Amino acid sequence: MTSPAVCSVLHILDGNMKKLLSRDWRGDISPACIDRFVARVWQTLYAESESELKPVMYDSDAEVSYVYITHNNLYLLAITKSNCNAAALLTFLHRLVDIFRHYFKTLEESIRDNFVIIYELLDEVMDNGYPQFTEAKILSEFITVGAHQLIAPKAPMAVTNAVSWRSEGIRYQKNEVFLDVVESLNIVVNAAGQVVNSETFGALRLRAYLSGMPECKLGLNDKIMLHAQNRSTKGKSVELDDIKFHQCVRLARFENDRTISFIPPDGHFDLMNYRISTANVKPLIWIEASVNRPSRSRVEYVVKVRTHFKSRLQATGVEIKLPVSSDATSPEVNTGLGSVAYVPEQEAMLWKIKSVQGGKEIMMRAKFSLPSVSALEDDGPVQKKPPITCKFEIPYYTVSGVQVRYLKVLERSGYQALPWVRYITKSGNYEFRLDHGY
Amino acid sequence: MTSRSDARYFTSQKKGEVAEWRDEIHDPDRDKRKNAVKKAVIAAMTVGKDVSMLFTDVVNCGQTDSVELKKLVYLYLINYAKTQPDLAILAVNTFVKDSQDPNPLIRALAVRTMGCIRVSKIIEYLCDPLHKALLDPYVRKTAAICVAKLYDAGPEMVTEHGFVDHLRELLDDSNPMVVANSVAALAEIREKSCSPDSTVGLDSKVVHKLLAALNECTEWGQVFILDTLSSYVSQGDQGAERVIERVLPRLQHANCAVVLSAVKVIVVQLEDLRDPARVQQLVRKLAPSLVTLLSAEAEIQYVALRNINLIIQKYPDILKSEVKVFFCKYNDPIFVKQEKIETILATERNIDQVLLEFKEYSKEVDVEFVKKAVQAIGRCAISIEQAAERCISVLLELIETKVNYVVQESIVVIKHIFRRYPNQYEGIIECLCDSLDTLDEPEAKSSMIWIIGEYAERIDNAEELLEAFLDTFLEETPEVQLQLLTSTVKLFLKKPATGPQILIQNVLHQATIETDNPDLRDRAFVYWRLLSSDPESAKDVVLAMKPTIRDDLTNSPQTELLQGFLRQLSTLSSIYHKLPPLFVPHDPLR
Amino acid sequence: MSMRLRELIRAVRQCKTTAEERALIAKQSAAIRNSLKDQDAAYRHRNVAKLMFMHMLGYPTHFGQMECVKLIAAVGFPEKRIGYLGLMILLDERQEVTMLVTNSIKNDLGHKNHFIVGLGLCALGNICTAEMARDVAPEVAALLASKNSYIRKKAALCAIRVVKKVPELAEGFLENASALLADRHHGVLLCAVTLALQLCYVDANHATTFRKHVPILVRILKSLIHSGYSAEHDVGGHADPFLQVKMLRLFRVLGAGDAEASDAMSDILANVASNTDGSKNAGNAILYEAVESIMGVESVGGLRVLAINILGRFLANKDNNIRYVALNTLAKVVAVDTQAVQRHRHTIVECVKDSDVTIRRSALQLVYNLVNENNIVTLAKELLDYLTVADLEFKADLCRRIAELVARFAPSKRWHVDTLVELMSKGGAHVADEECRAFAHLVSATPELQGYAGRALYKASFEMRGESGWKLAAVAAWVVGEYGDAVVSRSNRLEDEEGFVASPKDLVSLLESIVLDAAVPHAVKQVVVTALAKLSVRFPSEASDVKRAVSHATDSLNLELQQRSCEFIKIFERGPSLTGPLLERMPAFEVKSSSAYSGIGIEGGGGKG
Amino acid sequence: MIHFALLFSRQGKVRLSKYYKPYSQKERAKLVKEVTSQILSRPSKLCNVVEHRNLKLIYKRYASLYFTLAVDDEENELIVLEMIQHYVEILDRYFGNVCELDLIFNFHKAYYLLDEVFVAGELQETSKKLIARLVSEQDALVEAAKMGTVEQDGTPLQYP
Repeated sequence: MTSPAVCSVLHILDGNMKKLLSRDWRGDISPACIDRFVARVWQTLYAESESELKPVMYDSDAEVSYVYITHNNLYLLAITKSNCNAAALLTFLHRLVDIFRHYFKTLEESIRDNFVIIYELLDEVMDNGYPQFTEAKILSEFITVGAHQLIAPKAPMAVTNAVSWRSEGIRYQKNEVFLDVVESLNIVVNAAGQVVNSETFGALRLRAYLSGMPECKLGLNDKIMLHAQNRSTKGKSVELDDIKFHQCVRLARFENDRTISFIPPDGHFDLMNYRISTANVKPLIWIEASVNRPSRSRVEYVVKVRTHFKSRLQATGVEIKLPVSSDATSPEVNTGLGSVAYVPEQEAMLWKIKSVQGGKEIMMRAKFSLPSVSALEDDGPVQKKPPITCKFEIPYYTVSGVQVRYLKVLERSGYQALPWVRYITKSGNYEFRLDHGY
Repeated sequence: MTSRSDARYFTSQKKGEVAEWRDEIHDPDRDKRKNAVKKAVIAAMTVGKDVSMLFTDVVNCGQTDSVELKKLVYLYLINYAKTQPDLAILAVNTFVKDSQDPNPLIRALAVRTMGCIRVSKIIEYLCDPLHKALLDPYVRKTAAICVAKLYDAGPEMVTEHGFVDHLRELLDDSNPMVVANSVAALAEIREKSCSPDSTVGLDSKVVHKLLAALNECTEWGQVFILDTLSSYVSQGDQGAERVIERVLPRLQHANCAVVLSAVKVIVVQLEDLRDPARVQQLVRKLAPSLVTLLSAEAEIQYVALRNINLIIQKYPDILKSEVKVFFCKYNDPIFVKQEKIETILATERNIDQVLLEFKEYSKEVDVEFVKKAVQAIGRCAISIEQAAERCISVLLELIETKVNYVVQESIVVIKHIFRRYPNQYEGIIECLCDSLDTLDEPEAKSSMIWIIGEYAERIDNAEELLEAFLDTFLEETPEVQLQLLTSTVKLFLKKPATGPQILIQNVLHQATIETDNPDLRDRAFVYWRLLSSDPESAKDVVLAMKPTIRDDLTNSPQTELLQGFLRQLSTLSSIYHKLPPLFVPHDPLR
Repeated sequence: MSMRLRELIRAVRQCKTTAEERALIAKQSAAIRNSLKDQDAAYRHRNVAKLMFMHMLGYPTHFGQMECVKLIAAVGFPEKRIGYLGLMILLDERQEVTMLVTNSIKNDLGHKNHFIVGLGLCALGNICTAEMARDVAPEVAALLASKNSYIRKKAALCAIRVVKKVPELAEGFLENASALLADRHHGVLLCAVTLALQLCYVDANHATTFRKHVPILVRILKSLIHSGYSAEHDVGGHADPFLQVKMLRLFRVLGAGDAEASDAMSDILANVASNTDGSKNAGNAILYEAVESIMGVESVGGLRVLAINILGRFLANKDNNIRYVALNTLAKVVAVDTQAVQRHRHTIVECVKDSDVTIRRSALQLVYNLVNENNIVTLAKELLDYLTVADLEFKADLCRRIAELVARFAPSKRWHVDTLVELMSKGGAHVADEECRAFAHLVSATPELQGYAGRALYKASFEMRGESGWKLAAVAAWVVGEYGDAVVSRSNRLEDEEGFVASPKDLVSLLESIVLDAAVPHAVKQVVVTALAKLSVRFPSEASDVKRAVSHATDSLNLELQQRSCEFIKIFERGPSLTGPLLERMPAFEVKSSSAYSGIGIEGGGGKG
Repeated sequence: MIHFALLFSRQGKVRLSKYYKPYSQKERAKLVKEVTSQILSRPSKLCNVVEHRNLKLIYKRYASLYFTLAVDDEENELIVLEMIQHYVEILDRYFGNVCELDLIFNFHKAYYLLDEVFVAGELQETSKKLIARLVSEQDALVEAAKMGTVEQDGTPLQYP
């Protein structure tokens, strides 16, 4: 049996593992545990392997579990004694980061500066170790930064309402909904030029500026959806491998008749995420690279890029990152299109192309030297073998062919809302493994 | 201790902070007061400085209409009440007053904080406000949890006041947060109670209520409800079917914890379904959600992978066609990569691609990860007979890299393959013998020694090879010593010539006289007695065929244990692959 | 254009996160690499300074190592000064680049400017390799006789490194080192004494050479103490305590094992020990060294009493540092004068519970040394109680020590057995294999206690499941297997042994449960399988249960476990005619001999059976 | 013998490190981490010695800075404490009321001073006054070389 008591104590540590802040909910964890955790992390950082470092670790001497995430340079560590729900606890920690980010722009420095407000938040988001209320937008309605509160605030209705994500009484002059269909392409290609994995993640991003408590209904060209609603499946329809909805969507309803109905939160949010396998789709941008090492201290690269999409489309903001050795010296480059720069802090050459049409092929050559003295094995940086990565955007296009058929908004006051829809495809994790030749 | 005069070097002035704060706490200016309390709280809670001497000063600040200041005072209280219970009593008045405040936010704050202060004298004052707390939903949801806190401090108080029944009533509450927290509180009480079912039974009526609440509940509430449902034993096929039907839509929830808890409930209920076709159908429905979890944050992926690992042992076909999602990305953290490798199920169809991936991983920099990759190649060989040869050739390539830990791990793995397919691949033994000198890990050494003994008749210089090890016999680990002993015996039985005879005398002497390890000595004496009494039966005993080793090398749990783990999906237990009693300290009601 | 050093330091200080700092350094490193490539000598100085700063922060700087070599080879003092500093910071003896500077350094050792000679000596003293040491040894030895005191002292310390790297070079320094012992310059004398000590460490015979100088050294030390106040070398009212301590140490080395030399220095030792003021740290440093020297040389009893009294005072001191050195020194002294130390036993045992881990560690060490046959029972109890609360890092050592002491001083065999069983229960995984084996030997050598020990272990192991009980389980399995018949027998029950009975079935089922427990390590299961096999002979009635238990392991992935259990199953098939002789009681342990084996025939069989 | 010297701040930032035995960068990083965290976690009243592996760390705190010398078992712990004090007083004399910033921006100067106090892990000179003179003479030599009043190698120019 699972105890819901997830979290006994939460610590926030900085990049050097110094404690910035802690909150103890259950008082059953020895204060020494935090030091034991820190020691454990440091130990693995100097070992040959980091494999002992897991987000969930058991300490058999103290009989506690450490559950933690890292965000930028912060560690958010929860310690528990029970057999708690780890997925819930980790999700909660990530949600906490979202809340902090909603409140403060940059995280690491803000923790100490906003000590009091963070404690107030922690008091509200968790009680007795159970996650409570984690909607950043609603929280910021009654926990505010630095306000002089002469009149004690009241908890907004939303906190205890069935619709916990939206406050009542919202008013807009002009009622509008903007809907972006954003697809990102994840692809891994091995050094032999074979596609190892390719999948596409789609998101329906909504920005809702609607008055009152609007009831919305969304229709897509999803095959099963059309089928369930007895619509003709003529024309284009798509099959999505998996769909996830924002908590505002009525899941039972969707399960019944595939209708996506919801009362949206105010402002922007991801209404729906989906996944499709694109194993059979030709990668939109293809990269080939060869490495040549004429001598111990010389390295030469030849990179070839091809665009595999219709020529009326454009890939914009293309950025190809070619990893090079951390001690590379004075690179020379030569390219047909765009600009290339050596970026030592990323240990890479960055090739930027503002825009490129479909059906093109472009080349880049780079060479550089390495120092005559190489680092001793123990002294030098570990020789990692990073892949070539690529970023780009292709507007007005989706890989999956998903289309929004309608977005209806119904509100008691009966206003007309205007829906706007846009489509775009982007690179996600887009990597080509490289044979570095050492 | 060094003399005080040294303090003059590198000094920066700093004195009497605490005294300063005390003055400020009594300052008429409210902002100053607030700031001073804030500094004291920060010093205590972050730097670990002892500011308990300000206790009375700070607590007196609690009587304020500034919510912010009040919250700070309460924080201070939580921090010190445990070490200074007598002082904590001084705060009771504030608590009692606040628990009757017209503002629900303040009332909830008081109730919440009192529950956190696990000082029995304070707890006594808690029951009364708790009863009164039930008017406002915001306070109610706080009070529900407070019952669990109360139970932790004094279970008898909870029984006395009938709070458990209260909680059960709250399951019908119109407010979803209240329902969620009541579920959580009940679950904890159930967990802690000696006779859970008499206190908080999970009967079909309660289950029905919970299922109904699922649709309206907050995301965390859904997690609490699903986790509670996962321990429900449904009454047969139909009961299970009904639970599954109501839970299935949760798979579409954006919150990964909701999804995984839903998976757990379904997997548990599947046990009660009689129709295998229906089971198959439902299992197929789980697959997409499990795959999508692999695009969540890395830490969640880790939990998902550990869980998928268990699920595929029960339903091996569930992700058969999805092997690619387990291939590693460059930026995956090591803990994710490792689990991915463990989860990749190779089949005859995908073996070539899988092997190519494993080969790629064996070139990474993280030593343990590389070893796992090599082990994974061995797993392929052992589970897919047709692929064994290809696997071996990859392993031989790896041995040629001469990277020490890769070579050693490969030899360990090849030994497994030899055991799985006796007398099939000994052609490669010669290659293996080339790296004999570089072995320094006991497992690799003993694997190589086993290979020499097992195939002694086919290795011309087996005698020479073993002899080289015998020089350092006494410095070896018991694992290597035992293997040397057995392999020398095998060599002698297979080639009873003078050379092996000398070797066997040497090893028996060292193992019986020169060592102090009783186990090794026992082994050697048994061999010695066996060889001297009846060499023919010795052959029969020592060289007999062994049962073939099992298909998988992961030490997969037995069915019963696996079933136990599946009931623990998404909990720590499912991550450690250990049942809770092995890691949860059991202090029955302290 | 490239940043100045100051700007770089400032920029690094402004970085808010490590990632930011890393990026800044990466950019700066790339800029430096570019600048190095241009071979611009004007920036070399600045580049090396920046690299040193980056190196201190832990970033790679290998690409700039050659620049140090170039700077050292330059003519000017400013270049050489930073070049040498860079050499010592960015490189150490492991880099081959170091070899490239040997020639430059050699040249610099002959330079007319003494500061440049000093730079060379300093660098050699800090990072020279054995190869370099050979190359420069004659020059260094010659510089010991330099007219310049600055060069003499540096040469003396440099010689220490040379001798450490290549001990056979020591000979070449002896003469000049001896001459230096009469030097009037404090620094030179300090370095000379240090060198003399090093030469003695390298080869004890060298002490003979230096013993001749004892009278001079005694005179020098005496005049140092009595010459009155000299501001330049005074520390808290003590005349050059650094030099005093070093000289006292040399006395210790020279006096050890030589009555004549010891005699010559006894007055001054007594003088220092009784007249040094112990109110300040510097004074206590001298006293502490004097005590060590008195205990180290062939001194008379009176002097020793004086020394032990000082330690007694130290132990009572409030200053933790003083208590710490007292505990350490008493640990060394205890062998010489047990009685005197025993007097402080109570204080010492208290120190084991001190809040300072350093004190705890030292006190524990001293307690070990303090144990003898008279106090073993009390102290073993104290130590076993301490074991449960001791720092994790202490536990393994503590277990080893307790076992060792118990083996040495146990008043009775039974107490020995009881104590070790308790040790294995409390020590859990911290008990080393050696201790477990030693216990098996003890039982094997004590026939009258074999049944008793087996019952005690059975009980302890039954109560202790889980990871911390595995060591114990293995030992219990071995004893129970080997002496099963004695364990179940009522006839060997000890007088006041509690009435507890284990049947053959109990023994087998305990062992079977271990085989079935997936969490138990293979090494433990191996012992258990053999024990089971033995029990099939000890209790023929249990043969079929044993066979079942052993067969659980026949498809094990673990090589040894599978081999062993399969063999036993085959052996069982042959019946008692084979199992009997094979598994009968094993010969008692013999004293381990280191002599080479002499042709034991296979026929020997070791078991006369 | 001294194996290494380490000067670090309350925040664990290294201000000076000198190794008299070869340690790889990786070992150094590990060592620094272990040593600083071990020492920084000690309450002020405890003794100034901690054992680390087979070395003794002798440390002394001056306001926000910690000076640590790692020595072998043979050394006299109390005199090592005096050595630390000796070096600190030398720093103080050279910089004139030394503060942490002096060490940060003039770390190379701190090393020059250190090299006059210790060589080969052994104490070299016990006179603070002499060390001050020696280092300022060398500083002057550098200045002079820059001004061109001496030969590059330090020989005074011959005036006509």
